[in-house]
Amino acid sequence: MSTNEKELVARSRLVDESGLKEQLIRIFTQWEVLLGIIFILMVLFFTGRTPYFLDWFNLMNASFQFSEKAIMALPMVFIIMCGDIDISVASIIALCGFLMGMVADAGGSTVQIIVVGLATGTVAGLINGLLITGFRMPAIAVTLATQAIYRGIAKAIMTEHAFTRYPEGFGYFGQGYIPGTVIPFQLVLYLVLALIMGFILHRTMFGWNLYAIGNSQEAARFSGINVQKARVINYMLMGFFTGIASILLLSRILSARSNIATGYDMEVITLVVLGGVSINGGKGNMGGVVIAAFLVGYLKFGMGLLKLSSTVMSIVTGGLLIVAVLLPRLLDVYKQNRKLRMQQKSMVSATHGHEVEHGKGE
Amino acid sequence: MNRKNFKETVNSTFSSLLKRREASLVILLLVFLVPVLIQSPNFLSLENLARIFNDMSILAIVAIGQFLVILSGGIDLSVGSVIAFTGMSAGMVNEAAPAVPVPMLLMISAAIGLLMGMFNGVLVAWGKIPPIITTLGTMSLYRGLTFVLSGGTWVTAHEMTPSYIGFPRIQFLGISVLVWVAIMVVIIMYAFIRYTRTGRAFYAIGGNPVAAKFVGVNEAKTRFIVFIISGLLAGLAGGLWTARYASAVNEMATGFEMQTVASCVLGGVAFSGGAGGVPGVVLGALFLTMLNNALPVIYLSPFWQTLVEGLVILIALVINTVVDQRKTARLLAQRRVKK
Amino acid sequence: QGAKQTTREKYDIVILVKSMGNGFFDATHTGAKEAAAELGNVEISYLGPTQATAEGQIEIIESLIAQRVDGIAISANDADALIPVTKKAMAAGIKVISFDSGINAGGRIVDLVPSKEELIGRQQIQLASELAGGTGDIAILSATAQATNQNAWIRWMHEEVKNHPGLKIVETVYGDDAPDKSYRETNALLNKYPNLKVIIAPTTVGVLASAQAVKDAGKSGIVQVTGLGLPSEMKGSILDGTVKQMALWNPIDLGYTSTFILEALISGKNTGAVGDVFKAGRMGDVTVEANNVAVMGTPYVFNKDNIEQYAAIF
Amino acid sequence: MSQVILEVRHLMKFFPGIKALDDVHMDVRAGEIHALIGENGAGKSTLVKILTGVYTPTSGSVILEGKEMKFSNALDAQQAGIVAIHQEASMFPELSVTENIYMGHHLYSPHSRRLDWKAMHKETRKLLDSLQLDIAPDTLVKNLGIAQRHMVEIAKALSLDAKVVIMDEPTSALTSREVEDLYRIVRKLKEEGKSIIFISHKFEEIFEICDTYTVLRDGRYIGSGYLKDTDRDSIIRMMIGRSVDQMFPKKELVVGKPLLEVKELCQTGNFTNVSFTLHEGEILGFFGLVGAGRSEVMRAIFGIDPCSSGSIMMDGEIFSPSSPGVAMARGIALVPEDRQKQGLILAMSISRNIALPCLASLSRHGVVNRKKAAAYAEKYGSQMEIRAAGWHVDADTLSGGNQQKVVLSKWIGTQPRILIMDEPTKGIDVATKAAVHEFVSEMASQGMGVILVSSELPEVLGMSDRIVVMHEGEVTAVLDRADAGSENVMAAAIGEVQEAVR
Ligand SMILES: Nc1ncnc2c1ncn2[C@@H]1O[C@H](COP(=O)(O)OP(=O)(O)OP(=O)(O)O)[C@@H](O)[C@H]1O
Ligand SMILES: Nc1ncnc2c1ncn2[C@@H]1O[C@H](COP(=O)(O)OP(=O)(O)OP(=O)(O)O)[C@@H](O)[C@H]1O
Ligand SMILES: [Mg+2]
Ligand SMILES: [Mg+2]
Repeated sequence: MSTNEKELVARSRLVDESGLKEQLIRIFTQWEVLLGIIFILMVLFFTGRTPYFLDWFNLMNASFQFSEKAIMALPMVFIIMCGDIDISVASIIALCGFLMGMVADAGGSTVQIIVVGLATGTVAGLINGLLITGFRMPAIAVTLATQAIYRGIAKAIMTEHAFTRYPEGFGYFGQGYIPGTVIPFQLVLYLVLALIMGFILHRTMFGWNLYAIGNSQEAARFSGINVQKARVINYMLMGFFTGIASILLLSRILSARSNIATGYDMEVITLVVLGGVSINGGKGNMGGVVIAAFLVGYLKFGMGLLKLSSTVMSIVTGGLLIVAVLLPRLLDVYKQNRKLRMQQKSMVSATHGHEVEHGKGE
Repeated sequence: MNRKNFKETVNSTFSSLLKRREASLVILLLVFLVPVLIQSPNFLSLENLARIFNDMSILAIVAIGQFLVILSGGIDLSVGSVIAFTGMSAGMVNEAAPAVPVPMLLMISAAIGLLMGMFNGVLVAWGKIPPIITTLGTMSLYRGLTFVLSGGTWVTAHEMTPSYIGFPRIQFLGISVLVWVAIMVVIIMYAFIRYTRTGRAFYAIGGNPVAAKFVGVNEAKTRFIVFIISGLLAGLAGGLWTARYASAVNEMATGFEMQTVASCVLGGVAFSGGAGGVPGVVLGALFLTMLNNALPVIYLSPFWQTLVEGLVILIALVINTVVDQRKTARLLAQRRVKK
Repeated sequence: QGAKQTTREKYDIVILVKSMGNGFFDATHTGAKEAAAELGNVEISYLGPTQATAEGQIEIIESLIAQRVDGIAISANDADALIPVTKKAMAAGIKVISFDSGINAGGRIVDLVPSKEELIGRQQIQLASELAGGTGDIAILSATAQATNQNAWIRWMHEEVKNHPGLKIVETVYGDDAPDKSYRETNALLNKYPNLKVIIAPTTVGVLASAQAVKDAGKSGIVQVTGLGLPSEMKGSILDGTVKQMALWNPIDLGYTSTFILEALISGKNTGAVGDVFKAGRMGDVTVEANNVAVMGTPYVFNKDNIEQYAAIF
Repeated sequence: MSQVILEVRHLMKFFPGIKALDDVHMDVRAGEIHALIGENGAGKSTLVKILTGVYTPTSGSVILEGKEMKFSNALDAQQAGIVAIHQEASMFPELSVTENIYMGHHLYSPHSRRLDWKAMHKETRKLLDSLQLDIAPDTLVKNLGIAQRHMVEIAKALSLDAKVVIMDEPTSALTSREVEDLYRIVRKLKEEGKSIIFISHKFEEIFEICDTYTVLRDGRYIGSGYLKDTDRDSIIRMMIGRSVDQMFPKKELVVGKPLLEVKELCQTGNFTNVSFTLHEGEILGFFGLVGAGRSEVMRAIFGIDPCSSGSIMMDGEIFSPSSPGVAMARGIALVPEDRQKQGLILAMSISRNIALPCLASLSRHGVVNRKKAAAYAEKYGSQMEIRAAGWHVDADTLSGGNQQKVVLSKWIGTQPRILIMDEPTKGIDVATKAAVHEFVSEMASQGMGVILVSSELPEVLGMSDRIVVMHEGEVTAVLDRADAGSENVMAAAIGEVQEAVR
């Protein structure tokens, strides 16, 4: 064992030898750091271009635009972490919106509306989860179908109508501020939820198990983890959080239609991926996703301030996604090649030594 | 001895027919046709069939490209945007240079699609970015570029040449050119994946990328080719789309990627990669098109269309999965008994 | 807010449309620019989401609030969903009006409608009645199911059809302002209703696509297509006879008038109260009616004889 | 003496941070069977991957028939005449046997540029026949058993008409009968003048069929020679730098009271009427041919798959393992047979892997105590002497043997009362194997009930207190240590029913 240990030390030294430069590269190839840098650059850019960007009130207000999607991104992290995906979330919003709108229209109280929203979301998520785990069907195919089904229900029953009557005070969730401040209620809610979900992912058994499941469902099962239960819970959480998002959205626009929130699913997935969660599961963290939510949110807001057209925005977000995923990968390749080159260099002398020995042996 | 052999052959031929993934889809399609035909006996009239084939052609072309990507273990979410960009390009070229002959026009749009697929392919194959992320990015990128290209304007029928608009409508042997193009694509792609090494490589990298490497399949190159083909077919479809609908607008084919994915799902293509076939995908596209065509016929309000479509996809999915699992389980049990 | 006055000597007015890349709205932009040139103290921005959603418009309005523009004219994707955010904008001192596709009262100061909804709806049926010779089946191909303006017109079409005992509206379908969907929906209509006489498509994309579908089905002249369409886009179909006549107001005038109204509101010349009269340049006077709605006039009818002339303009 | 056909000179292969191969030499002659020997992680598989063009070497040369080779991919190597049966599963489950054999080098029909499926099926039929395999060429590989899959891999290697055939642990998934078949094939290849590089951790088979050997240690060349000139002990010394004294350190123990009683357990299609009893402090060996259904029985006891009938009792109480969690709560642990797929979370750190099944006891109210978890992992990991660059490295960078050690650590940590080990020494080197055996004895002496499923007869005979033999899903014999010999155990394994002792 002692020789082994020496060998180990030697090997590990080989890795760390290069000092500061290597360390800097390591830090800067970390996803969150990279995102953080992009974020700061973005803030600097917009601050230079428009006086309205670095304005406390504006920055707070801009969060209305992304809180809902950011909230949905939280449980989406869990789902993608497990190697699953959910492309039905926008449709779940439509379904929740429809039922909440109907309850409101029938004179339901705020509490009743909220309960309906959360319950509908959770049930819709549960159905996704049960279909996926029960029949062992791929998540993307199942949620492709439920994407049509959930919105389809809202469409079939609401037809072209909208529900626009809501009780007094319902608008607070999506439009209100924490009393006495300019901080939107939504933003605070998001940060609280992000803390909770981050804690669950990184500090609890459930969260640790998700990493295992994402890497190998079978091995996780053989380790005593109830994989299917965890996945169903994920989908229920997704549904529940989508319920929250739908309450916020409905409260913000006070109008439930069947085509509400179109395209949200892809935006939510983009946030998660941009946040550094591996689409194949098993890798990533919550911090990155939170940064990504702010990054994309303020990027759009800043471009809006510059009156850039939505076209430019879609090019920028699409490009950003690709660049942000490509960049660390290229840096990684560079890093590995450097390491190999250095190893090679350090081995040249040693190899020559060996050769001599062998010459003798043969 | 001989007789036994013969019987075995017949049995195995028959059961291998039943075993095909497409079988359950065909059955589902028949089940679905019953109420439609009761409601409207001439649903399967030649005239209506021609309409259905016309409607499914573009879907089938793009769905086959999508199929190859899914087969190799990926997904292409950018096809809708590629159609928009190439369709817009074709329309604008036609408007600016009416002298350019139609086949040339289609080649231009296919070539542009190929380039866009190439971009996806480079990112996936050598950038090692997972396909779903790459194409999620290029989906909005290409859509944005479409707006830039067109400056936000439309190209409408009277700005295009009659020969271009007329092209997909030309009848040949009672079938429109649009359908002929689709038939050709189907045949070529079927032969391509069945009778070429490259085609088999798609199955290899989708089924087991590590093993593929062991037998010398170049994974990066194969992935690249897959995206090129998907782009090429989407580009071709873009050129046809503009002609068929006689207009090129910036939002064209929004959400079309989901239709192509749905065709593959219906056609029994495995999302894990490495399994599925062209016939299934074509059937899937046919089913989806028939569904859309049949709903008005059975007097279902258009508001119900999304719901019914979703339900059918779900049912097909469940049937596909359950049949497949049963089959595997039965084979395993049989094997053990035989031993 | 004080800083604003010093940095900007021109009023910052935004034309916010349903979605980018729509010829109709591009024409309103042209009109707005024309008005800006006449007024001299106005700067126009032209914005819209990539897809016609209320959420997309809300996002844009939020950023407009943040930069304290002076006025916004909106063609709304949803009559209600925009109200909270436009209220917020108005509370921040921004003058908000809607045009073309309105926001419900409370969410804007004035709603500028190209023509009375009732007029438009009734006119569509009258056009159809002429084309059908007074009897036959009519189908409607609308834009999205949520479109405020289209839905209002369709309600009036159903009213008007009661005055034409020979006519019957058999179905309303939605092409979502997408050419391919509109085309297929038309096909389905042709297939389902063999006795169909007229298709009314009160949206440019719809009327274009259904004209093409009718042509392709070889039913030009058997099934008539009419509706509301931009002359420049419809020229082809009108000249070849698939669409004998259709109507529209001038979107240039719409953008032009909107700009004048906003300028008057911002500078305090007008308040937008009921009975208020806006001076709108070459368009003359526009009066605010009940519900703070300002009306421009009857849609103009286009046919073979006048299409060339207007196609060159919008 | 025949001429050297394949030479390896000064071969180096670096992975970031790891020297997998460091100046390796090897000479393989025509018509010989050359054993490549080394501990887990010595670099054998890496060498194979370089020889077959899967990896490119950092430096050094591969010389085939006097010509220096530069393979850019596996196809190049195949065409040059080097083929391999790799250690990892390398099949395409959704494709047919024919296609698995011909993937990468499909046959074209002579006159056109399309693939000739008829010819390929025909050739496949021939190959399968020559291997006496009764499989239809169009069977999908996912419907084949492990052993059959292996035979198909062999058929694939044969189809290429290679000069050098490399077999990386080909026997680790086979049992006696298939191994005999394999020997037959290997010898036949040898007679045809082909060279075979044979990698194995089983000395019996190395000495039985190989002629020459090369030993690697830590990626370095240690020595080579003729097997007839050497013996097991000296090879072991070359491999690990010391000798291994005792292979089966079985402790004689008093067997305690019954712990686990399985009665008439059935699972449709997999096994029927399996009954046995496991006592405290007992090592119960399970022997059988591949496909005998041992793994299925173990999976059922651990709650992975449901049973159709029968009963399981623990401590005299009926116990129904509805999920692994339930089984674990009762003190059952399973070291599964496929460590890569079932045993480990490959992309997770060693320490997290070890802590995984025990997270519940390492957390309060579901919140993990991270310090405790790290300490825990280190404790059990160092007990098994895992060799790695650190506890934080991912399990997939470890060699097979070290991976197995991680799996073992992971399960000792749960302090089970019943430890089920399914092929725990499959593919691991002698030193580790001895360590595992040592460990098994130690566990049993502490009163744990151990079930040792193994396809290696000496291991089962050497380690077990009693041996359960299975054949085609049924128990054909239960033998006491004293009564068990290789003949009667083998006889039971191939289906000759013996009187059950207990
Ligand atoms: N792709 C890789 N990346 C990094 N390290 C690797 C890689 N493949 C192998 N290694 C390392 O190279 C060394 C040699 O591994 P190799 O698989 O060749 O061992 P082996 O002799 O085949 O062992 P075993 O008998 O367990 O199969 C090990 O330390 C292993 O961790
Ligand atoms: N027909 C089959 N199809 C697919 N996999 C099979 C089949 N038969 C056996 N297997 C797999 O092969 C492996 C060995 O088979 P099984 O578990 O039945 O036998 P065993 O007696 O436990 O053999 P081993 O010695 O490998 O443990 C298992 O992983 C099993 O899942
Ligand atoms: Mg190995
Ligand atoms: Mg087994």
